[in-house]
This record gives sequence, structure tokens and C-alpha cells, in this order.
Amino acid sequence: MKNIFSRPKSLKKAAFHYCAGCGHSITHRLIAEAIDELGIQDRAIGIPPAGCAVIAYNYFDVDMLEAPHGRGCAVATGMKRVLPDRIIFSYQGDGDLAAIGTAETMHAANRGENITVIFINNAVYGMTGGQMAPTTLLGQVSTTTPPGRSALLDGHPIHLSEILGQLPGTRYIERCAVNSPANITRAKRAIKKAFKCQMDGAGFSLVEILSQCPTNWKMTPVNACRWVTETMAKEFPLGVIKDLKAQAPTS
Amino acid sequence: MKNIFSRPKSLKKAAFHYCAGCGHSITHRLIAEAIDELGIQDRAIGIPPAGCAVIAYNYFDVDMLEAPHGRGCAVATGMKRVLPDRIIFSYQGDGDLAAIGTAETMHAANRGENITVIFINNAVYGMTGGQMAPTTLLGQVSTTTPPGRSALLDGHPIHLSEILGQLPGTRYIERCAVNSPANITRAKRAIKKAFKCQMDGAGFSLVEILSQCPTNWKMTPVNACRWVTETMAKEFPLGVIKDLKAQAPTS
Amino acid sequence: MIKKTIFAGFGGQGVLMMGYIYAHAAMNEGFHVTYLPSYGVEVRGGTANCTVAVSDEEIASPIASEPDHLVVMNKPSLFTFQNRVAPGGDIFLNSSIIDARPTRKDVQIHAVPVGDLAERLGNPQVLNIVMMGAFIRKTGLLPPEAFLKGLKHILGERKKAAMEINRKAFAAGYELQT
Amino acid sequence: MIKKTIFAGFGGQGVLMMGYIYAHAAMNEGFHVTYLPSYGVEVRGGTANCTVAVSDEEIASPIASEPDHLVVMNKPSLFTFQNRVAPGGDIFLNSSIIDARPTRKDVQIHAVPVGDLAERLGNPQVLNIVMMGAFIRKTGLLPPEAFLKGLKHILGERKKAAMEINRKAFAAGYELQT
Amino acid sequence: MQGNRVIGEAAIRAGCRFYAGYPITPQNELTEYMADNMRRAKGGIFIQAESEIAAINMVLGASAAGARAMTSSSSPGISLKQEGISSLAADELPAVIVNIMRGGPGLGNILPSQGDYFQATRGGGHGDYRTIVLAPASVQELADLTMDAFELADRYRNPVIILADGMMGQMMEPVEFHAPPPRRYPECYVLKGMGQGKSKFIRALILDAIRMEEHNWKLYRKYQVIAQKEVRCETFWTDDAEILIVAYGTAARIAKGAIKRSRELGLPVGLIRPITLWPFPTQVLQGFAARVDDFLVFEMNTGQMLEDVQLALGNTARIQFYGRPGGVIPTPAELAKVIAYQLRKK
Amino acid sequence: MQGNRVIGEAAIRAGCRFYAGYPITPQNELTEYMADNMRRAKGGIFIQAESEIAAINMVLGASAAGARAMTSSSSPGISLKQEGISSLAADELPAVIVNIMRGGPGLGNILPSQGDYFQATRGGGHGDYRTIVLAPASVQELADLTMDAFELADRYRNPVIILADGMMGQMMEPVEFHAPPPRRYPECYVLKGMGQGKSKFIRALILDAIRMEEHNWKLYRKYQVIAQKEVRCETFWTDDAEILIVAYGTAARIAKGAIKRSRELGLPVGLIRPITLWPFPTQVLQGFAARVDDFLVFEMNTGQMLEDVQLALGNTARIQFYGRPGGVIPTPAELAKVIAYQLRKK
Amino acid sequence: MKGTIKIDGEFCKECLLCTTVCKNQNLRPAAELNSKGFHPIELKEDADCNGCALCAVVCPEVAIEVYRE
Amino acid sequence: MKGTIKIDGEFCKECLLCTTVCKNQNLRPAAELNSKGFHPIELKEDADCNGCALCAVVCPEVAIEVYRE
Ligand SMILES: Cc1ncc(C[n+]2csc(CCOP(=O)(O)OP(=O)(O)O)c2C)c(N)n1
Ligand SMILES: Cc1ncc(C[n+]2csc(CCOP(=O)(O)OP(=O)(O)O)c2C)c(N)n1
Ligand code: SF4
Ligand code: SF4
Ligand code: SF4
Ligand code: SF4
Ligand code: SF4
Ligand code: SF4
Ligand SMILES: [Mg+2]
Ligand SMILES: [Mg+2]
Repeated sequence: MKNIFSRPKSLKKAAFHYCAGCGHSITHRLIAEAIDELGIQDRAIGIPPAGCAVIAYNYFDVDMLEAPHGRGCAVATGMKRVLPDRIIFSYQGDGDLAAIGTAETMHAANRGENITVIFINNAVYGMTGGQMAPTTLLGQVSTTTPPGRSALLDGHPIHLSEILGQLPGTRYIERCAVNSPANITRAKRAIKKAFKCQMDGAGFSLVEILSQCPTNWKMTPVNACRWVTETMAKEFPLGVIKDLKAQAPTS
Repeated sequence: MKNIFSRPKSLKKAAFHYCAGCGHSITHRLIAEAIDELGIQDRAIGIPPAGCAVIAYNYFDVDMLEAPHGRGCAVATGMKRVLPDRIIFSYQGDGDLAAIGTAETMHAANRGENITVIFINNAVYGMTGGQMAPTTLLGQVSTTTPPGRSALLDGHPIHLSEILGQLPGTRYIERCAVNSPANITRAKRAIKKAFKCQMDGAGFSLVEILSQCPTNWKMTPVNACRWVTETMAKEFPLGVIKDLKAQAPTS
Repeated sequence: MIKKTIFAGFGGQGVLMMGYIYAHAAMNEGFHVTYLPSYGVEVRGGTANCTVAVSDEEIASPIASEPDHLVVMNKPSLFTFQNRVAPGGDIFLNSSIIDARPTRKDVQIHAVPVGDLAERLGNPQVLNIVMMGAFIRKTGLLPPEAFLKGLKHILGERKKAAMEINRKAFAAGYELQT
Repeated sequence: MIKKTIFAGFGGQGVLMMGYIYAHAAMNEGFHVTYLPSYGVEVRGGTANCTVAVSDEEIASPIASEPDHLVVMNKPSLFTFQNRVAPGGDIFLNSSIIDARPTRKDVQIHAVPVGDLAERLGNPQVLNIVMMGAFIRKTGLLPPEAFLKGLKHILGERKKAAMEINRKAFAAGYELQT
Repeated sequence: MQGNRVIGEAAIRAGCRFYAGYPITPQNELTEYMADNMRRAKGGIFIQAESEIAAINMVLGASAAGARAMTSSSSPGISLKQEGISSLAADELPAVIVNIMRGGPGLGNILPSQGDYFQATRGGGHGDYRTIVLAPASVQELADLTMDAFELADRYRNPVIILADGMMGQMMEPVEFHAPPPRRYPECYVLKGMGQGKSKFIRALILDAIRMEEHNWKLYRKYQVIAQKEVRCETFWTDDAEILIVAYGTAARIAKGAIKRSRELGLPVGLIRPITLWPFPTQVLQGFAARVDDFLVFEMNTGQMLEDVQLALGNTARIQFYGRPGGVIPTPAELAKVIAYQLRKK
Repeated sequence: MQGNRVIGEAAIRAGCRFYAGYPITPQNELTEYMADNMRRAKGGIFIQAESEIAAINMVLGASAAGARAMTSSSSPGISLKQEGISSLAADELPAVIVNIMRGGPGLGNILPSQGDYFQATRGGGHGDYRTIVLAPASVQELADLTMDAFELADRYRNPVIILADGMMGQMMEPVEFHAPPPRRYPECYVLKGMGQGKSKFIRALILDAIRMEEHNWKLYRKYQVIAQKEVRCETFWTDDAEILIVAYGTAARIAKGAIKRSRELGLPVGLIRPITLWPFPTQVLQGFAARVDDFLVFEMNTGQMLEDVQLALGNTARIQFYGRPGGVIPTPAELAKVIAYQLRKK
Repeated sequence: MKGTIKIDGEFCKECLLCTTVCKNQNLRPAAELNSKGFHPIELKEDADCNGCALCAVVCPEVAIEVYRE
Repeated sequence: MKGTIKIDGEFCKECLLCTTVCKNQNLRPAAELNSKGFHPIELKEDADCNGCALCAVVCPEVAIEVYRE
């Protein structure tokens, strides 16, 4: 029998520190698979965030540069401008990307920096212990919204992907999930497409991943995966948000 | 004969330091008129920006608190939460609001803070001497885009009002201009409406003002006013961007 | 008198809770107490530990470079901490899943099959309370009632049912002969 | 030898340009030169000024607390700076719009109707160059050719036509008897 | 009660009515405590800000509006607040800023460290300003100093920093809360709309050099008064000491342990524990220097307060340094060895 | 050429290939010069960032990617960069950061000031780190030190700060640009994709206390080497001086003028001008203290470098201070009076 | 003349916005300069002002007061 | 059996995602604990694996390799 599924080359053989069932782990593998399949391990450079994925450099077998919390897109901008033929991806959580990093993200996207962002939306600050994230759902309990997120006091969940999609500088944006084999397969395709977009010099690409955080959601992994589809994806619908090449060439 | 037009009470009798023909001056008067007409001079508190309007406290006869560059919406948030029955407005330039202050603006809007923002879009950093602003038009020459703004290198003009309009937390957003009597009258109405919105406790309101900067545009005031209509308003169309009360009560 | 104890184990084993209840109970008894949990990235799916110091005078350092007692709920924790224990100290270990034993001769080893005992009680979650039963008995640091009072206080009024099974768990550990 | 000059006036009067050309010309002549413009909020629709120091040795401070020369193009600037001028110094003033005169007796006053002269030349913009003509003549700090060379250099090749009118303006000031 | 939570409770009891913060380890329990308890406090406001910068600027707005206001963070987040802290100082607005330090520079780690001493005491922000810096060394002191911090901030209209570390923040100890005095903060400094009076403004921008200079010297004089009046310092077993340890916060606790051990061996060692890091207890140190020749500065960093000790003592005493940066928590035993070594060397 | 532009030109000639900045007076001409000239420089990149924070982080990315990289700002903007500077130091990445200081704290004003000395020399950011700080006092030196800054940043893989003020930035003086040596920066520190080799990473996060401590001491040892090797200092008319002024940057220029005047009156006064503020020329000062009893520290602030002078001299000399904060530019005549007064007092 | 205006010449910065909006072309810069160096706007002698206030509405300097019968 | 899988028990964290996606219910936690304290997943003795790889696709720990004929 021949091997039809094994650890991708760009993923070091190291055990993840993530909790059981965590979406970060799955997404890591998908990125590594995409890198392998596109043959860009030699020239990919990753930028991990402050967040649960802060030590992602222990897992990816590509060059990596840590960014201060929220500044992934600015760091990636600096790198990519200097190394235009490398494939630069920043990997950021929802707190990192859509709270403290709002300005850096918006403006890198607006400049149309030719980089790829993997945006892990787990509706919570994972690493710091389950505080409200910009993407936390209304009514969702977190350690800083003990009675549940209130629209009045805490604001609404932010849909940053849709907002970025409005900027002329962005090229390709899709929202995926990693809670089922079908969604995982789609997410992999999206990540690959985003890298391809960058390889073609087409501009800013971003893949948002709805990512289960069983620990802070206080659910079993299986229930967390169910919650992604049944609750989270209601607020954050899956699908392509922007794909300029698929559009008529208006600009 | 009776006086039908004179200096509003909330505007101190002091000569503006602004350049001849500057839109800041006109907007100041409109804000003061609105304050007078709504009878809120006693309880309005203004927050001037870093920008040409940094010493706006010399002109407005209301309490004022200076904000560090870009942080007007955060400062206003702090004030308003403590003093919910005061009328808090922040006054911010395009650099202040849409570059360095992007995150603070977006998140205050998203939280639906019950504040009013007067957003002076003059497509340039006025105070610091004419550098590119986030709203600078493509091709527009500035001291940091000597060959004109390039979409590729510098990104596109950002339409922050439209973006803010997408957030459920915002209530009323309109784009006006102060380059002609008709536009000025409309701008005044919008500012009043924004304050009213706050007085009603309805949530975040913002009035964007396309504001001539003859000095940095290197035009006469008269030509600058013409340019607002003929060029700038093409990129930034005037009109109501969001008015929740006018919409069907969907949310 | 100052006694320092390190509690260590997997994230899900209620390790921090053991130390927390113990600290609370000691505080109620009028002792000076410090409780120092581990925190941060290492709790993500990894191990957790906490240090409790109980003393009748002000405590200089909440850190236990040489703990008097060590309570380990899994094997990695045993390896991490066993050599730190002060000579003459005690090591309590969860013998249900730790097959190894420390090689040191200058400490007392208390092998407590807390997993088995808890499963016998029909509730694998209370293995930490079983361990505390054994711990309180062997160390004699607190009267058992003091511990149970602390436990009750932390569980709160609403968890009366939980208190029942916890009390049983404590008793199972307390009465165990090792 | 060190000579410090303050140039001051309205924003639109080319005040900074006067100092800039002068500084450039002096630099080309091999002098140590510092040029320090005012900047910032005060230029918004307000007044502008700059300080030029020219010396045959290293310049300690580019600031002129006691300038040797003062060139003022409007009344507010006269009031601001007149008392600072060193005894024995020179004050050049734009007499087309400044009706006041300094009361000091220990300085030379040069009233230059630069507005009128420039308008006579058909170009009100060059009033600053007219003033520089008078300034260079009276102070004798630089040969007139040196100034014109500096001017040409700054205008650049593309502005040949502008050079012509500027040359005339300079001459008008230079030849003026005050 | 756990250190971080104690700070929150003490703040609420001290009348803190506004808290804005952004999560960061090892101070999260404080933010979470405020999230849970501020809304229950009469008129209390809690905001999870979008960033540390937003948080400090919200505090600026709230403080100007008359509320006792607080923010908290840990090292990298405190760096981001520097412009805001400088602005608060320039505006003469009271505020309490808690820094639960962690290992640095950069992201560093989340372990206890004292690497931000320079930043806190020398003003990490720009311009001539100072912040009062309080360094608690027990959970009880976290409570007491937090309450005092609000008082001091009001009295001097200046930001006050509570500088502790992950150990203090995480640690649980018994604590009692004293009743703080009622707030007395002059209305005239508060912006709440001009009402029937005259309008006023608060600003840090002073374009005129002479007036800016006056403002700088005014602040300077205020800092001189603080330096005169507000120095706090604990001494421990100093009477017959031949060597004095100078340490604060967690390091001071460890030092006490080491001193007890050393004293058991008959070694004559004592402790000077600055409670205010700025103003620094310069005169206390100088007083001891008349009698004691040897000082051992002990910090959980590579030597920062060391400079303040050198400034205080000049060449009048021998100053040694022992430091463990990066989140290592030295043990009393370890420090006792250092003490013994230093005494042998004499 | 104007000071700000000279920095830009010198940077380009030194091989700076990446500049990111955000407008702020009084350094705008530098940003504008880069906007105009970087794109002409082979491979040069200019980005007007959306904020100072974005700018310093772009520099971080560009530096890691192997480019000589620079950012510039003025006081409030530099405060915002502190987390980034701390991260660069932690990552051991070279970068040049220009601070054209203005009056502070807060928005302050845009006039020349030296109020950010503490921030620059003590690390305004968190954690145990140091930046090399260069203080030019002429436009020529702006050129020379800018070039040196890139060399030093590379050699020590550390951020270097050029600390000047609005006067330096605005002033025009003749200048000559020297040809800088070709860059030698080891490839092994550059991230550019693993190619056929092994993957590597750059990070500031070191979760383990012992390894973080090792990193801290490694940095510390590097700083010790810098302190040994890189001190720069000018002395002026010190031979027979009975009082020595210590001043840097613009203040040092003014001091020279004052010394010339004083010397004309026969007053024996000289100048020590630190060119590196960190490392501070401690030993130079100590050398003079053997012979000279009186030092006058002169700064355009309320007294910051003063502490370094006190640290250097301890009680071995009388140290006086004269300062003008807030954007006031003192005159040589004024300082000469202070000198005369101090000498009379002797 | 149904209306008239009063101009505070010291406030005027000669931006000329008022002159362009006055339908009756009532306004022009004065010959003299004000203390800021501008030729302040003045009402022409033959002005036919209807008090429409357009000039005042556009005036950035709030230099114009309008009166109507 | 058209396929089979190999599980690296030391990597498994017993999240049970694989067990829920395997259509043939081939997977279950082992009785023993691995060194991390989890019951690692194992292929049941009577497993009927078609090598569909769904289990591997969802496995967060990349603990599963799949083989097919
Ligand atoms: C400047 C700064 N502020 C705060 C932190 C603390 N911090 C680390 S990760 C994080 C957020 C984590 O949430 P998210 O970005 O959603 O990532 P996740 O862990 O959920 O994947 C925070 C606030 C920091 N490291 N630096
Ligand atoms: C932190 C910080 N960065 C930069 C500046 C400098 N600065 C002052 S105003 C300004 C921008 C002005 O532009 P804009 O906001 O568009 O206002 P305008 O002057 O055009 O009305 C800048 C960059 C500052 N004061 N503080
Ligand atoms: S806390 Fe949540 S996001 Fe972080 S590793 Fe655990 S499951 Fe994943
Ligand atoms: S620079 Fe522009 S925005 Fe600023 S005052 Fe002048 S005209 Fe107005
Ligand atoms: S009020 Fe109307 S008519 Fe009269 S001057 Fe003004 S614009 Fe002209
Ligand atoms: S609009 Fe006002 S400022 Fe402009 S020219 Fe007319 S009167 Fe003067
Ligand atoms: S490969 Fe398919 S059939 Fe085989 S064990 Fe995995 S999920 Fe089940
Ligand atoms: S999916 Fe992977 S980690 Fe989860 S239970 Fe199955 S084998 Fe174990
Ligand atoms: Mg998250
Ligand atoms: Mg603008």
C-alpha cells in the first residue's frame, strides 16, 4: 500500500503545544501543505503573531520572523518590499489582527502590499486566557464579558474581512473553517490560492479561518467544531469575500 | 435694519491662525452655530486633534481637551463614558483620524460610542506641511509623493466614512463640503443633526467635511473651492452615507 | 514554621485547584499563606503547577526552591520536580498513572492511586480531592475539617451536590493506608 | 568676522527665500554659513522669519540674539525684532507698507520702498529681490555677482526668464539711493 | 486574594470609576477582575480597549472628565503607553498605571522581572517629566499602595505608576482593605462643560518657548516637592548591619528571606527597601552610608536601580550588584551565599 | 544643505535601502527628502507609514530581510516607537532611528529641546537593553554620524539612535560627504527564505527563564563591549580650564560660543562634548576630575545628562547645572554670564 | 438697498471667497492693507446689497455681519 | 480492507475529531495513556478502513498517516 497522507515537509516533526482539537494546529498543517505543493519552502518567510501561535517557528520549517503584537502586516510590508520575490505570509489571531493591529492591517491592505495574511478567527483571545476578541459573538461569555458580550457596552463582532474587501488594494479574501474534512479541504485550497495570488504579484490576499478554541469556549473539541458551523458561521458566513481576478476587469 | 448674521456665541472673538480660505475656519463657525442653536454650549466638550486645528481651544468657547495625535476617539470615549449627558465631539483631520488613528476610530465607532466626530478631509497633512494623507487622491502631488500618489506604491485614497458606515455601531454618517454657500448650509445641517443624534443617545455620528487647503494644494482659495467640487468630490461623493433612523428598523 | 508545597500535573487534573483550596483553608486558619500558580503559554495543553507556602510568620519568598512537600499527578512533573524536594520531605504521587518512583532515599514517598479511587467513586474528576485527603492526613498541616471548610467555601452555596462527592473523595484519600 | 541677519515678514513675501539665496551665495564664497528658518504652526497664514549667520570661522550658534542686520518686510516684524539689533547695526525696512520707524538712534535705518519698486517693474512678486539688492549694497557682505550667481543656481536652468526679471529687481534695489 | 485581583479591589474601594485595559499576561486577572466588578461599582466603567494606546487615551479622557481612572498592562504594553503617559504628565492629569512587569526586552517572556525600572523612573516617554513610582512587595502592600496611588495622583495631578511583577500579580496572600479617605479633587481642574461659568481647556501643546519653559519649570518644582515629601522606604534589620542590601518589590522579599538565613549564621546584613522608586530614598541611603561601607544592590535585571544607588552614594561606599534578569527568580539561599561571599571579601 | 536633508543624503550614501516614516515637525524635511530620493537610489524603498508604530515595525521587517533600514521622528513619535525599539534590541537587529527632538512632555511644541535624553539613553522601552546614542552638533556631523550609525548598528546588531533637535534639523551649513566603507553584514543573520539550507528564525520571545537570562547577559556583555570601545567625545579649550562645561548637540555649540566670549575676558573655561550619549564618556570626565574641580552641565532641559555626569564624578567635583527647557534656545552671551558667575563664586 | 453688511477689516485675509459669491458683485479688496498685510474687503460705494448673507456664509474669518430690513 | 492508517500515539491528544469523522467507526481511544496523559487513538481490531483519509485530514496533531492500495 502506498502512503497517501503524511506530515508535510514544511512542518517540523514536533508536537504542537496547542490544546487538543485546536484549529491552529490544523491550519498550520494546511499552510505547510500549501507551501509544499507550490514548491516555495525555500523562499517562504512566515511572520507569527503574539497569540497562541507565537512559537509557530517551532513548527514551520521555513524562515520566520516574530512580530510584536498586532504588527504582522507592518513587519511583512518591510520584508516584502526588501525581498519582492520571496513569499511572505503573516499569521495573526483576531486580537492581533483586528484589535491592536487594526491600523497596520487596514493600511497594508490599502497599499495593496503583495503579502498573504492567514487570519485565525477564534472569537477569543486564546493565549491570554479567553478575553473578548473583536470577533467575539454577541452574548458570548468571555473572561472580560462575564455576562456575555453586549452590543451596547462592548460593541459588535467586527467583520474585518468584509471591510478589507472594500479596499481597492486587496485582491483575494476568503473566509473558511477547519472544523470538518470538507471545510478543511476548502481552507487548504484558499490558502494555496492566496499564496498563488502573491506569487503572481497580484496584491494583498487574506484567508480568514474560523478556528475552534475548545479551551476558552469551554467545549469538547467535537462540540467546538459543531459550534463553528452552527453558531459562529452564522455571524461570519463562509465563502469568497473578494476575488478580483474572478471579477470583470473594472480597474 | 436688523442683524441677521453675526459671529456665533460659542465662537470666541479671536482671529483664526488658519490660512486664507481654509475650510477649518468655516467648519469651526458651523460647529459653533450648531452648538448655539441646540443650546448646548454649557455642556459641549470638544476634543481638538494634532493637526492645523490643534489650537482650536483658542476659538471655541466651550470646554476642550487636547488629544494626542490620532487618539481623539479614544479620549472622547473616556470622557463620554464618564459624562454621559455631556455632548462630546472630537474634531480630527484625515491624517489624525484615518492614518494614525485608524484603530481608535474604527473601534469607537464599532462600540457605538455616543459621540460625534467632525472629520476634516483636506486630502493632505496640513499642519506638517503638505505630506500625503490617507485621503490624498491618486496622482495628487504632495511633499511625500512628489511624482503624485501612486496606487501601487502608496495605496488608494481611503474612504473611511463608508467603512465606518458598515459597522453596526454607527448611527449617522454624512459627507459634506464647505466650498460654497449651498454646501456650507448643508454641512451645518449635518453637524446639527450629528449633535442631535448624540443628544438623543442614538450612537456614533460622524460628519466628514471636504475642506479646502489652499496652502498645500498650492491654489488660490477660490480655485481650491472649485477643486473640491470638480475633483475631490468625484472621489469622495457628497451625501448621507448612513442614517439609521431613516432606514427601516431592521436592527 | 514554614512549609512549602508544589502541586504539579496535567492541565485538566485540577492541580491549581488543589493548591488553591489548601491555601484558602490555611489562610482561614490564620496562617500566613502565599499561593503562586504557574501561568502563560505553558498551560496550553501542557502541564500546570502551583506553589503554596504556609507559615506562622511573614513569608519571604513564595517560591519553593526546596519544597517540603511535592504532589505530582503525572510522570513529567515527577521528573521535573523530584530532585528539588528538601531532604526529609514528602513526595505524593498519583500511582494510578505514574509507574516510576524517585530514586532518592532521603524523602518519603506516598504512592496514592487517586485515579483508581476516584473511578471507584464514579467520578474521575475528583482525583485531586482524593489526593488532598491523603496529603492532609500525612502532612498534618491542617485539620481535615479546616480543609473541608475551605473547599465548601470555594465551591460556594450553589454546588451542594458537588460538595457531597468531594467530601467522599476527601475521605477516601484521608483514610487510605499507604 | 561674524555677521548675523534676521529676515522677517509675511508668509507670502519670499522672506525665507531671501535668506536662503543669501546663505547659498555666501557659502559659495567660502564662508561658514548657517541658515535657520522659522517653522511650524506660526507659518500658517502668519509671519515667517529666518536667521543667516556668515562667518570666516566655525559658527557657535546659528541663533541671532543680537543680529547685526535686520530686514523686515512688514510692520509686526519690525516691532518684534527692532530692539534686538546690535548697537551700530542696520535695519532694512519695506517702506512701501511700513509707515512706522524705529525710535532707536544707535542703528542705521534703510527705508526701501520695495513694493513700489517691484510694482514699477511690473512684478510685485520680486519685492524680496529688490530688498536684497539694497541689502547687498549697503552691507557690502558679498559682491553683487556672488549673490546673483547664488540666485541663478537656486532658480535653476529652467527658469531663465525668471532670472531676467530678478536681475532687474536686484539692480533696482542695488542702485537705489536711500 | 490574588495580587492582580487585590489591585482591582483596592482601586474600586479607592473610588476608581474608570478602567480601560488590554489583555496581557501576567496581569490578566486584574483586567478580568475589573470587567467583572467595575460595572457593579456605582457608576463604574470598564472598557476592554482595542489596544494599550487606546486604553491610556481613554484614561486621559476619563481623568480630565473628573473620574479616578486606571489602566494596567505589562512591559511591552507599557512601552506603547509612553506617549500617553507623557501627555498625562504634561496635562497634569491624575491617573494610575499598573505595570506587572515581565521578562524583556521585546516579547521576552511572561515571568517575573524588574527590567522596566529605567522606563518607569526616568520617564520612558519624551520630555521633562516624572511619574511617581510605587513598588509593593506584598499582596497587602498591593492593596495599600494602590489606594495611595490614587491619592498621590490627585494631590500632585500626575500619573502614578505601580511597578510590580508577575510574582506579585499572581501571588495569593491574605489581605485587609483599609477605608480610603473621601476624594478631594478640585472641581476647577475638571472638564465637564462650561455650564454657567467660563470655558476652559486642558492641553499639552504650548507653542511659545517661554511659556513652555515656564510650564517645564513648574512641573520641575512640583517634582522637587514630591521628592521632598513623598519618599517611602522600609528598613529591615539594619541596626548593626555591616552590609546593606538595597532591593525592591519581589527582590526585596527574597532579600528578607536571605537576611533571615544569614542572620542565623550571625552575618550582619540588613535591607533598605525603597517603596517609592521615584522619588528614590536617596537621603536614607546617604544616612546609612555614614556608618555602613558596603551596599549590595539586588535586582531581577542586569542593573538599573543600581544607578540610583550610585547616584545617592557616589564614592562614599562600596556598591556591589547581584542581578538575575529574564524571569529567573533567585532564591533566598542563593542570595544568602552572595551575602556571605561579600562579607568574607571585606 | 539643511540638517534634516543631510541626514537623508548621508543615509542613502551609507547604503540605506529602506526608509519608513510618519510626518512630524521638526523632522519633516528628512521624510520628504527620502520620499524624493529613495526611489532614485538603486533599490531604495520609501514608505510613508500610517503611524510611527507601523514605521518602526516596517523597519524591523526590512532589517531582518537584510536591508540597511532607517526611520525618523520627533519626541512624541519616538515615544510610540518604544516597543519596536525594544524588540529590535531583543532581536539583535540593526536599525537607525533619528529623533529630532522638540519641546515636551506631551505635544509640547516644535522648538529645539533636549528633553528626550533619558528616554534615549535609558531605553524608553521595556526590559534590559541599550541603544547607542549619537549626538551631532553640526550639520557636517549629522552627515558623518549618520553614516557611522549604520556601521555601528551593523557591527553590534543593535538599534542606534541619532539624537538631535529642531535646530540641527532645520539649520543649513556647508557639508561634505565621505565615502562610507562597503557594507559587511553577515548573511547568517539575514532572513531571506531558507533556500537550500536550514530554516531559521528571529524572535524576541524566550519563554524559558534560564535561556532568557542567558540572552539578557549576552546583550549585557555586548553593551559592555560597546561601552569599552565606542565612546566618543570632543574636548575644547580644556588645557588650562578651571571650569568645564559638559554639553552635547546644540547646547554644545552654544557653549563653544560662550567659551570664546569668556576666553576673551580671560576666563579659564573649556568644554567636554559627549558625542556618544550612550555609552557616556565617563572615563574622560573622570580623567579631568583629577585636575578640575568645577563642572557645569548645560542642557536644553531641566537636567538629564546631569545624572550621567554625577554618576561619572560622584563626589569628586562640584557639579552645577544650567538648563533651559521647553524650546528656549539660550544664547552664548547668557551662558557666558553663568560661567562668569560660577567662576566668581569659586 | 434692502440690506447691508459690516466687515471687520482686521479679520479679513483677502481670500476673495465673498467676492465670488456675491451675485451683485458688491465687494472688492480695499486699497490699503490691514495690519496682517491683506487688502481687506470693502463694500463698493455703489453696492446693491440685498442682505442675502452669502458672503457671510462663505467667509472663513467670520469677518462679515449682515443686516436686513 | 482497501486502506489503513498509522497513528503516532505520542502525538495524539485524544480530541476525538477523527473518531467522529470516520464513517466506518474504525477508531477509538486506547486503554493506556501516552506520556502526555492522553488515551491515544487506535484502530479497532475489526476496523474496515477504506483509506479515505478523513481522519488524517481533521487530525490537529498530524498523528495519522494513511495508506491505500
Ligand atoms: C503589546 C502587547 N500587548 C498585549 C500582548 C499580550 N497578548 C499576547 S497574545 C494576545 C492576544 C491573543 O489573541 P489573538 O490575537 O486572538 O490570538 P489567539 O491566541 O486567539 O490565537 C495578547 C493580547 C502582547 N504580547 N503585546
Ligand atoms: C504622535 C505624533 N505623530 C505625529 C505628529 C505630527 N503631526 C501633527 S499634525 C499631523 C497631521 C496633520 O494632518 P491632518 O490630521 O490631516 O490634519 P490637518 O492639519 O490636515 O488638518 C501630524 C502628522 C504628532 N503631533 N504626534
Ligand atoms: S487556547 Fe484556544 S486557540 Fe489557544 S491553543 Fe488552546 S484551543 Fe488553541
Ligand atoms: S495648511 Fe491648509 S488646512 Fe492648514 S490652515 Fe492652511 S489652508 Fe488650512
Ligand atoms: S449680503 Fe449678499 S448681496 Fe450683500 S454683499 Fe453679501 S453677498 Fe452681496
Ligand atoms: S470671505 Fe472674509 S476673509 Fe475672505 S475676502 Fe471676504 S471678508 Fe475677507
Ligand atoms: S482513513 Fe477513513 S476509513 Fe480509514 S480510519 Fe481514517 S477515516 Fe476511517
Ligand atoms: S484527531 Fe488526531 S489527535 Fe485527535 S484523537 Fe484523533 S488521532 Fe488523536
Ligand atoms: Mg483569537
Ligand atoms: Mg488633513
